[in-house]
Amino acid sequence: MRTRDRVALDEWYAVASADELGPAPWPTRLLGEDITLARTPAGLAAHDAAGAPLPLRERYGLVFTTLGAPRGEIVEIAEAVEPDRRFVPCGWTLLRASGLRVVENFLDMAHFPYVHADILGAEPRTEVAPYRVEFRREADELWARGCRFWQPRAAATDTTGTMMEIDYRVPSPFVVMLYRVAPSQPHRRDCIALFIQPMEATLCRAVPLMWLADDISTHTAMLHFEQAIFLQDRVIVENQRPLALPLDPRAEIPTRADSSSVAYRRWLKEKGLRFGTAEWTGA
Amino acid sequence: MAWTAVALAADLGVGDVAGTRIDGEEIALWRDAGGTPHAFEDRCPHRGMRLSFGFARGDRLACLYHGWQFDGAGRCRAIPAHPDLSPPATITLRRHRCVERAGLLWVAFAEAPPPADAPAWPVLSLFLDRPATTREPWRERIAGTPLLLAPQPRSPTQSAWHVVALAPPADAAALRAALHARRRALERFADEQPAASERRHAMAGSSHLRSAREAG
Amino acid sequence: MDERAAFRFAGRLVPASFAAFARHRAARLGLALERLEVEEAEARAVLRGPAWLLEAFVLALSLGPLDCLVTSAEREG
Amino acid sequence: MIGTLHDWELDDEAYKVRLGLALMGLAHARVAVDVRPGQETEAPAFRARNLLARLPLWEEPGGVALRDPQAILARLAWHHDPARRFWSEDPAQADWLFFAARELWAAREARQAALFGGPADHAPAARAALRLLEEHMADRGRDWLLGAAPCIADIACFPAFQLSRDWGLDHEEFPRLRRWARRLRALPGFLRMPGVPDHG
Repeated sequence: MRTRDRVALDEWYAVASADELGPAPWPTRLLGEDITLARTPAGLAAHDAAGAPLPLRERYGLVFTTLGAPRGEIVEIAEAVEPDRRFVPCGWTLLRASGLRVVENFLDMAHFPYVHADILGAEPRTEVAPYRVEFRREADELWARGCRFWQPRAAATDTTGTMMEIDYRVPSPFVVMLYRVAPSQPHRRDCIALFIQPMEATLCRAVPLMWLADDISTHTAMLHFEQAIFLQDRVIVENQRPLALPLDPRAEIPTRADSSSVAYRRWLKEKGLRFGTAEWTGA
Repeated sequence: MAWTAVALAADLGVGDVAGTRIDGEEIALWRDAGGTPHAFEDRCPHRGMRLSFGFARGDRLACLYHGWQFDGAGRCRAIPAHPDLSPPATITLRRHRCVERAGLLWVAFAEAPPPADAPAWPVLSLFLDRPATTREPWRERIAGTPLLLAPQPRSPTQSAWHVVALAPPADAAALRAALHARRRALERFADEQPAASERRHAMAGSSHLRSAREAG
Repeated sequence: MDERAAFRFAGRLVPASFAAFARHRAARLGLALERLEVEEAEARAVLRGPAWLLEAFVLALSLGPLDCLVTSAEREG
Repeated sequence: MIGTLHDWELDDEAYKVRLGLALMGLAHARVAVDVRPGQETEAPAFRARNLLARLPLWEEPGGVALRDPQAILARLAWHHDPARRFWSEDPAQADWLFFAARELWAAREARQAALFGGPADHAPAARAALRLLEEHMADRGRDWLLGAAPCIADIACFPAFQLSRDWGLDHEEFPRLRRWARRLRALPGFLRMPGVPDHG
């Protein structure tokens, strides 16, 4: 059943890759409701469970829709129009987890030496240096700036290790991005975005898209690097208790390294979002 | 019965970490470098990750997510994101009582006199897709061998029997075959009950697989 | 190395639940809660303990219990 | 360089071969294949080399090309590893290789569906097969599938168990498999993949 959470409804969601849609009806699920997409001679079309047409947008090779009335637009990604960027869409993966847990995990650095051992982090260099959290009220975005972490192999091109500098950006509750110094072109920043399709409160699909400054790696090397990282994260978010994201901090113990996690939950709480939180009661 | 058997002692080696459940309560079992078994709430107090996915480091259990380390008393001893700081004694997790008796590992949520000890030879654990019908261990002679069978209610629909021999088994192969046959017979019987929901629960994660199917 | 710090929280607070959470969190982190005053629009707390745990305290309180919305959490001294 | 493995780090079938190569310490080349989202295994160029349109694919300079991971493991263990350390003389090795290929295929299907969506629910069949494997290990009372030493049957059966949490099956019910998997992870040269930690 479609959620009644107005805040969740009034957002745009990526629900498919544009190139996987054909004339055959393509069923999927969004916020508890069955929806169907198709590419007809007249163009893309979608309808909800009751047969009512849904609005559609195509961007970044993805198809977006909404079950509500979004006030905002789909996030603008400046790197997407830079002609020399390597664009790497990484494919969709299902996760038996709240999409909010997936966003929170993407924002997290302290797990690198354990979950992505010898790739994005390694013992004993486990320290998370202080970073800045910014609520950008005008754009209604959340940022974590000036993040630094020691990474033994930050990207497909990296073989020596580096003190990586990262900025994180959360443009909407189910979209999260990062900008990091491109290991093979240190004057530029790679851009990685994760679009999440919340299907149920604790079931989602997600697709990472990358716009990289990398003249060296093959497309498949960049793709496989990110896919392996994402699967390592999937093990975590499918096994947190509760599966949904608690907005109440009583059951957990955040420390300074968790500032972005706390800020994200605070931002969701302020918005009044409930779908996918531990406090969500099902309506 | 305040104590519940959760494993054969021989099935949890030094440095092993394993998940189990008593009445649906998730528990992380692990054995430290000194050989002492421990039972923790299967949830890291930091960000809720299941500790049964973690790893033992000497006399501590480390969480897979951020490497937080807990000693046998359940006290947090290291937070790797802040390597120079020492966690206060107040950061602890929920720990259950855990003892090794009669070749079995036992867990209790409340204070109770420990279960009786006896010389025992490990046989096997049987995992059943049916509820536990008793919480009391019982003795039985199967294939000529005197046995102690200790039930574990795991969930409303699943249980386990942890079986040890109280004398060296006369015919170990026949004994195991008889136990497996017993399990199959019991599950067949359970299948004849109007228990579609039971089988659904029996397969952890099947609901998300169904939803996945709907996702196309 | 313990220090003493005063914090001010502003927002829409339910005094009873905010105070209960503050006490709970101070105990969890092993901090001495020397003073706590909670009203509907702001709260003040004075604590003693290691700096990084004071920081963890203010972080948890900046999210607050579910029925409170904290808009700012600052150290005053 | 004895051959080339067409590979994807996330593929559990290709992982059997990767793991075998690593444990036997055999130098080889790798070609990374964009299975998702690129669907390169469906493309004519790949199909011409493997009619089944899936990974793994193993090619040797002399023209040998194999596509079944069990068949590739047998080739590596018998033909390429001079010491034949992972080849068992026990005829049951073949039985367990077929078990990995047939009974445990359901685990691969269950994982694919859990990761990427899919039409069939293979989880019950996969669990049933893993319960049989647990029963075998409990009855055997030994360290490895066929006795005192690991062989390619152990390698072939390992991913289905180790990766079962990817499709929602915990390891709670499989104490003997858990210990067996830990022994396997401790072998020199062991290679992890996402979902397979090498610690503990």
